Amino acid sequence: MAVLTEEQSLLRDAAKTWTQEKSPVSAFRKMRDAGGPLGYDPAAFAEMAQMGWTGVIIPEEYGGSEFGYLGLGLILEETGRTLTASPILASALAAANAIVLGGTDVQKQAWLPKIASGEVVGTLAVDEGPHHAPDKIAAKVSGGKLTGRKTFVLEGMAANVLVVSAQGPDGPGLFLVKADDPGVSRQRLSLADSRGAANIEFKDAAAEPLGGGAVLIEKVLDRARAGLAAEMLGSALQAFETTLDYLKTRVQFGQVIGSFQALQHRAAKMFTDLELSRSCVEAALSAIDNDSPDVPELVSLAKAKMGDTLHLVSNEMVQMHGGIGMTDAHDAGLYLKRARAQETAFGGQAYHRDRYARLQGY
Amino acid sequence: MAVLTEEQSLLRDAAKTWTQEKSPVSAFRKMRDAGGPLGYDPAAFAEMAQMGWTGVIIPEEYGGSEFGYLGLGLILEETGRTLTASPILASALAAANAIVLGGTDVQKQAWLPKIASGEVVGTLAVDEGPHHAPDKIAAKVSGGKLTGRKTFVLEGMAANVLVVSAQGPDGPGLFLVKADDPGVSRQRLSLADSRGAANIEFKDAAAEPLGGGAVLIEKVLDRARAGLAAEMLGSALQAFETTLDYLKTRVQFGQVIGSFQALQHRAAKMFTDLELSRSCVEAALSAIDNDSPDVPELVSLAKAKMGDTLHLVSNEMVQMHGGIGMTDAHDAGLYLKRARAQETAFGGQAYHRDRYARLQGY
Amino acid sequence: RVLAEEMAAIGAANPIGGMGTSMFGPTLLEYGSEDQKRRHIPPIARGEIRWCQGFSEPGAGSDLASLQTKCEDKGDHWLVNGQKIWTSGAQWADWCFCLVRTDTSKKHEGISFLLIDMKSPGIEVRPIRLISGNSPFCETFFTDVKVPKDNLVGPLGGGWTIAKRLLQHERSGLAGTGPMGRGGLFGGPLNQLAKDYSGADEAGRIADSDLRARIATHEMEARAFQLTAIRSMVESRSNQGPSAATSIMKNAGTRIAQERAELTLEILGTQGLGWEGQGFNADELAAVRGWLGGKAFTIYGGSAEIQNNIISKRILDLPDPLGPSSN
Amino acid sequence: RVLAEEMAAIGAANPIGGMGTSMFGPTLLEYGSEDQKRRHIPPIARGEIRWCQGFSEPGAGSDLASLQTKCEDKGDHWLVNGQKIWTSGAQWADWCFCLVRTDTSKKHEGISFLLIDMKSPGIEVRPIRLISGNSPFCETFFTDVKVPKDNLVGPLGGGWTIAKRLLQHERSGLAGTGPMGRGGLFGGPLNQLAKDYSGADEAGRIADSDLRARIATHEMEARAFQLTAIRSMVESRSNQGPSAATSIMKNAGTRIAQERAELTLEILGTQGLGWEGQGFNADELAAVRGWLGGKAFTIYGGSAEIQNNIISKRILDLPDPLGPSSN
Repeated sequence: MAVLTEEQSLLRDAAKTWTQEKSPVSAFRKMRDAGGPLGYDPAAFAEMAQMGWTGVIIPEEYGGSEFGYLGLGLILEETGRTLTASPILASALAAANAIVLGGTDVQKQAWLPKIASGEVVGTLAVDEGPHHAPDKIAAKVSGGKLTGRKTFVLEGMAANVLVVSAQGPDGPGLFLVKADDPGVSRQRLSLADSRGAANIEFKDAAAEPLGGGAVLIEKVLDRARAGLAAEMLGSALQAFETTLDYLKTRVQFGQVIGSFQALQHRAAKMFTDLELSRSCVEAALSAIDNDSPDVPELVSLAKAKMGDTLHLVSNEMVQMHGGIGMTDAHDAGLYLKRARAQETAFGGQAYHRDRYARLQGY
Repeated sequence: MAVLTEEQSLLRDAAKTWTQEKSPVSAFRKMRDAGGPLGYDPAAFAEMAQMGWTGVIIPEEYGGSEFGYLGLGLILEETGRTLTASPILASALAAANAIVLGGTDVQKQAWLPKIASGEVVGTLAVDEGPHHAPDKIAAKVSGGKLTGRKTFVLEGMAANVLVVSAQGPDGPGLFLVKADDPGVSRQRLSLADSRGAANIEFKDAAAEPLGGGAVLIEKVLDRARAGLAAEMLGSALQAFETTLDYLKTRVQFGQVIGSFQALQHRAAKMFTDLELSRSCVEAALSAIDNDSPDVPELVSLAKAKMGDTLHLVSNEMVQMHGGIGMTDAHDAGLYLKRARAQETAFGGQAYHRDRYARLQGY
Repeated sequence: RVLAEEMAAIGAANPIGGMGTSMFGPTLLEYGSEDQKRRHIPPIARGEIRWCQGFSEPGAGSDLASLQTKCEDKGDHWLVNGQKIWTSGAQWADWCFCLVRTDTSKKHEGISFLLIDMKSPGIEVRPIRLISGNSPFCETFFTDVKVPKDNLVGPLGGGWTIAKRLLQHERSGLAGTGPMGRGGLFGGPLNQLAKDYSGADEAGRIADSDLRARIATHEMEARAFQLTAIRSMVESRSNQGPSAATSIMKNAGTRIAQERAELTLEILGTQGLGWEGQGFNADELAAVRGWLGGKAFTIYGGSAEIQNNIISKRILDLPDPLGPSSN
Repeated sequence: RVLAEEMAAIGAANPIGGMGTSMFGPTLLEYGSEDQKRRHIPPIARGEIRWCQGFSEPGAGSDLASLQTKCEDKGDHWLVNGQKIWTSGAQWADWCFCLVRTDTSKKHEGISFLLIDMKSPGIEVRPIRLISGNSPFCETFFTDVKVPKDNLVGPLGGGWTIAKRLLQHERSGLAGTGPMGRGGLFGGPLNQLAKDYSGADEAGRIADSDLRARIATHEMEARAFQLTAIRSMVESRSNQGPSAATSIMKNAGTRIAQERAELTLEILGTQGLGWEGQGFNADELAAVRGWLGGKAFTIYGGSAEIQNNIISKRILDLPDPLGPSSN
């Protein structure tokens, strides 16, 4: 992994310790089986907020630590490892970043401290159909009122404030909408990965514009994608390591199955893809921290490569575990279901391959 | 392989015996090293003609045996196995078929008996650039004179008669041009696979139309593609079997390398792809014999699937042979070089995937 | 070793299609005593009695012959202790045909074939919930279960042979079918689905050109598989003997079915991430469940790895690695 | 066994980059006698003397330690008989550093490291023509070649250790480079080449959308590799110790380079099928030769299979199969 500063190392160690001890996969399973409406454990989220994880990319003057995306990526990698469910990505990264980049000082004062403290959950609502297409926006704001429909909004049921893309008087842009506005109606989605999401209908809901127009939409999305890629890296690494452990202990035909060369070479391929993926994820996060001009292409690279790797590793996790991997009692199914949701959110591999090619001019 | 009639079995056995005894890979190598201008051995071709291989799809009244495409496929599979070079595909299949389907009785009388006897070599000239694009034709016939340029014409130096696609007075179609016409100038190409081909320039060359227009172009091409796919099947099978033999004899680390499971599973994959490919090739040839409406899609399926399989097998042949496979003295390089030429001719895998999708309406 | 792997294929074969249980009748006809046949065949023929198959164990999956369920000779009865897994429909079964260990000193020859009444005291059945949310299989626990002496099928220690024969029945039953049908949830070709969910360009092509190329590749692979199924059947019927093509059907068919399920999910986009309830239609939810359930295709019924071993050893004649003596 | 495989990597390493010979100097400095150093190091430093490496043999490729070239102690000289292969540039070399067998009763400890003057009587060199048409390597035959006793480097039977050390020098020399550069023949990105040879649509995209998707996949993979090379270097320089990323560089880099060569050929279409002469430009012909020559990337320098074994055993700590005792 990247060479870390001392602060980053401490942050990562803290995240690792907390997730392994307080939020192992069994905690996610428990939350799932309890079937709560939010798709995460609010008490656990409160602990995360207390540790400052919800303020990592928020400026200090608004209650954050302004620690950067590589720092937040370290946290997301660890939560991804244990499938820890929380609104960090939607709220503390995506919504917070939209307000940091596009908000007026009043808007920042109104929302950022509360997002940083975990008191408020925000989210980003951009898509209107089954496929990620942030430049196809039918939702419309006119006279300060938003009308339209957004699909698959992460943490859509939990959110108090929604950052919504819409056609405004000056073209497309992002708008702030309070979730308790009477013009907002939400349909809770029950997902295979047991996480929280909603389809949301807006009918003349009060909407405040953020500055930055269409450029802001892509900027915020790129930061969300990079954060998600970091989470995916953690999930893929854990899926791989759990599988590797199984290969070293499961005995068939008088040998541990990890001694079979065909499985060894498939493990080597996964390891290779994980190493290549890590480089992409870290490069994307660093580019964001450096406000480098190649953020878009590095983010699409990271999301696509990480998606391919997670796809492979999640399938191999089930296959290499054999029958036991097919049972709900085993973790393999949890990683598999989560993987497809992670791959799909904010654009799948095909979307980002196409975007990468477009950005390179072909 | 397909269930054969007794005549077909006899034909295949004869082809197998002759190629193995009279035209093994070493014969191809000798021809290559001699560096003759034609890219095949005329004496060997004369023997093939004598056995009737040049008349398999020509009606009996014009000196052929009218044995069908599945029959000709059996011969091409065997010549493909030993990389036997000959103008059978270009002349006895493609050019002959164009005249059979589109020629007047006078044209048939003039050319088919001589093609069937091997006295005349014909070929098909359709492409004008580096990529197969039979519907992009700039060559033009007006007042019975052809002007234009055709690239990568198989057996272009050996051919006595050229079947050329061009824009005629009634739209695109095929035309017969004699190779010794003063308006024809040929540039011999020296190819990696040591086979014969030419770029041909036409300047007011006398051209006789064949009937059938644009439909005939695709019909003739589909038959040529299917025949080429049969040849590719033979090449891929032999490349695989030669490799399999090596896996069973080469010892490293005290074991034959074929006992390493990672190599075993790669061999199993190749075998699987070969079986799937054979089904496609035989289905395409049978569909042609039955004049079935799904010829175009089955041909594109066969050419694409066979191309993918041959690509894999030819690469694995070199890789699994290790250092010795890199030497010119070994046959692996010959199969590898031939494979790419076979894949490319009459449309590569991407071309035929796209065509298959178009034929299916998507 | 190849035999061991073939047997492995049996152990897990039943969970998918229930082929194991439907092939039990012919096997009993061949190996059962007159008394066993008289008692069991008529209700099987009439479909009155449900059987389940007790082969696999937690420690004996692909390597079925390492099974440990103990069967002791107590003079007037057998005493069975152990645990079976992947017993399909054990929660509804009346009888179970079981592989049990009657001799711990020999691996294959220590296995016997036993019929057990599921109403016997000491049997506990726990359904296994799968990742798809279904529970078609059970764990079955045997604690001091008494079984009448004449419920042994064939000779003592002859269970492996019988199970192997059952596999052959199963193979012939499977020929030409394969899991293709089970993989496809939206019945039609994927291309129409793709146009419905991600649109078409002005020329009528799927708008996402990357997806289009992969759909074409997949549809062509599926067509190649169908053509091979036909060829294999025709060749087997003719006098050419068993077709080599048959050996690839399981792996190729299951791979293609799984690819299809993955492509379907990708086409559905976020509509392919639902579990239940609002916001998803029945076909979309079925696609997700089918995708998950279909991950079993390459595990049960002889895993993809075992199938590759069989192809490389039996068809390609590649040698075993030097190692422990083969079974 | 892993050691054996690492050594295998050496045996074949030199044919590609000539790294073996350039790493000979440091190795001789470490293991050579004072006399050997005095004699050989100055001309090496001045670049006056060309060395070739005699490691691989026809029967000893990946399994280098099975080499058979016999070296007998004849009292006042060594007598060498045998055959080496892949001796790079042997036709121009003045000296050869060789692994020879001085004891047939031990595998690794029976190997010694010997310096041989290529002008000695009994040496015959035959260039090996490769599939690319080039002949950078030779077969070298030794028939009753007399070698002075003091040309032995290090102790008798210590050749394996020295060769292993040479590998380490080589590794450090290779770090961060890799074969990427050698794979690319048309210097720029593939996308411009594709537009040149197969056209662009009105939006400026490569017209062949299937090819475009595969080019994007490839360019992204190559970018991931470059980022990994940088990361690996940064990590190795910092105090984190050797980076795990280093272990994947050879396989990933060579795979990507070969993919690039194949894509280049596909882009060139029929212009990518030429061997020489008219009708093809120099870049097109170089692409074909480079494609063929590049097939060696995954064979020499530790084959892709050996690299996978090393990753799975050393990095992932997966066990050897039960089998013959490891080396």
